[in-house]
Amino acid sequence: MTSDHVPKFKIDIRKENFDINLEMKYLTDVNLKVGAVVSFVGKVRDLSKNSKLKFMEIEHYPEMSEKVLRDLCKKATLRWELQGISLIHRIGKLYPGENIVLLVIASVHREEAFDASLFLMDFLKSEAPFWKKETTITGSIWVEENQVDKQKLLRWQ
Amino acid sequence: MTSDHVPKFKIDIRKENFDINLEMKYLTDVNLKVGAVVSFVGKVRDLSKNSKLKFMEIEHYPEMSEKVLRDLCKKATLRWELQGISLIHRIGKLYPGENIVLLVIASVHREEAFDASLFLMDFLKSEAPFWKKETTITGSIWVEENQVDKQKLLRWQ
Amino acid sequence: MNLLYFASLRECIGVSSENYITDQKTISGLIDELVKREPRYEKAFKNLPMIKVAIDHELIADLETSIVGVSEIAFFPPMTGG
Amino acid sequence: MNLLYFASLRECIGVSSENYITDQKTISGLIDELVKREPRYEKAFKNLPMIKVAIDHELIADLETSIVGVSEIAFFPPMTGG
Repeated sequence: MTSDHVPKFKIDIRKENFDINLEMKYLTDVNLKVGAVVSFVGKVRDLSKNSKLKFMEIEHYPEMSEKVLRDLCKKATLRWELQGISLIHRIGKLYPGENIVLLVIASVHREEAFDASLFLMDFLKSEAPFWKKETTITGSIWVEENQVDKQKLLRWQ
Repeated sequence: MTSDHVPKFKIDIRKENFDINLEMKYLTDVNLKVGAVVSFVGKVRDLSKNSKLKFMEIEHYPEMSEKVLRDLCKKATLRWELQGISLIHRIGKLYPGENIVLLVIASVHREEAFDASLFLMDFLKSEAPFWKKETTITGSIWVEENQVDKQKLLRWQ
Repeated sequence: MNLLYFASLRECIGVSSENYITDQKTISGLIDELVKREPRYEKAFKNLPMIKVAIDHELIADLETSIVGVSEIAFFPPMTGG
Repeated sequence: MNLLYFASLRECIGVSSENYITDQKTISGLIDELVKREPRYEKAFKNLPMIKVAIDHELIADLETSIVGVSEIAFFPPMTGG
């Protein structure tokens, strides 16, 4: 703890599920400056009436996805004073109710962690090379770009 | 799951620590509509150079604090479409690095959960009858009202 | 009625609650009466704009609020939870 | 250079990557050439404004960006992660 400005970093793209407690421990252990930890978990949801979604497959561009996530996290640490970020994105076959993504951000005050979490999720959705394909009882279809998500980037200009 | 509008609720004021995994499980089990879970953990921090903070004591007004938290959660569910809220506030003696408060909000889309989390933490800080007293190596002092926190309420008008 | 004091007010007044009978009709009348009672009350209510009041577990903003028939009045400094 | 295709583009073209030699100097020239190659490319690049391009792992916005000397070009639909 020689400086406020050496935030901890962890980026992981993997098939396995995550444990939010582990990531929080990683970010807060030893660092008594952390007063706020905001986490976001994105899950496979099924909004259809009769559980039509069978599973989801997530594909990514390995040589690029980790780099993009790392760059986004760096941007966040330049914009806000953060104590640490842990970001895990799962790939492969995931079933309804399963976790897709975990973002944990630690900071001194809550405002920075909330803002940085929103910022990272907005850009992750629109700039990180991951693609979702949903398989329902009637077939498979690639998830389409969410226009609302795209417009959310404007608030960070 | 007969309706979108029966959010799960849990309010707990207690001495014991919490397990974020348990609260997430409570909010997301069975409910496949949940696509986003935002959590906030507030911790006892020590920003002094030489670890001057020995411990913190949190006092509350039992007959009122649970009611205020419940009313705030209700307001949040009227303002945003949420799938559930779990809110745990610890009381008693807490040491640097220990958890103070946990808020977990589940929703279909991430925006609602983020906004409702910010809203609830803003109002909890200014309207829920809890008080913190810090004991450092030089004595004990009641934590003073944070003017910045007070002004944050204006954004929800 | 029951008067409750929390945090720094409780420490200043020296008790966390007390039964109290008054003819006062409003919070401000009650506070004036308490302040004249003993120096510890005068000290506790010195910075009046900072003091929060709850009547029967409901925060009130106006010191002219009636206290007729209420059963519990709590006085405390600004909240600092979370 | 190495051409990479992801998600719906990969399925449409039928391969995830291929080595490709071209005299084209820009992304738009390369796409024109691919489209003329076979119907599966034509189909893949049909909705051109929706297609994202990364050169050597860097997203590019301008289809007139030079591809001279680059080693990897990836084509894919809008991202839907998170």
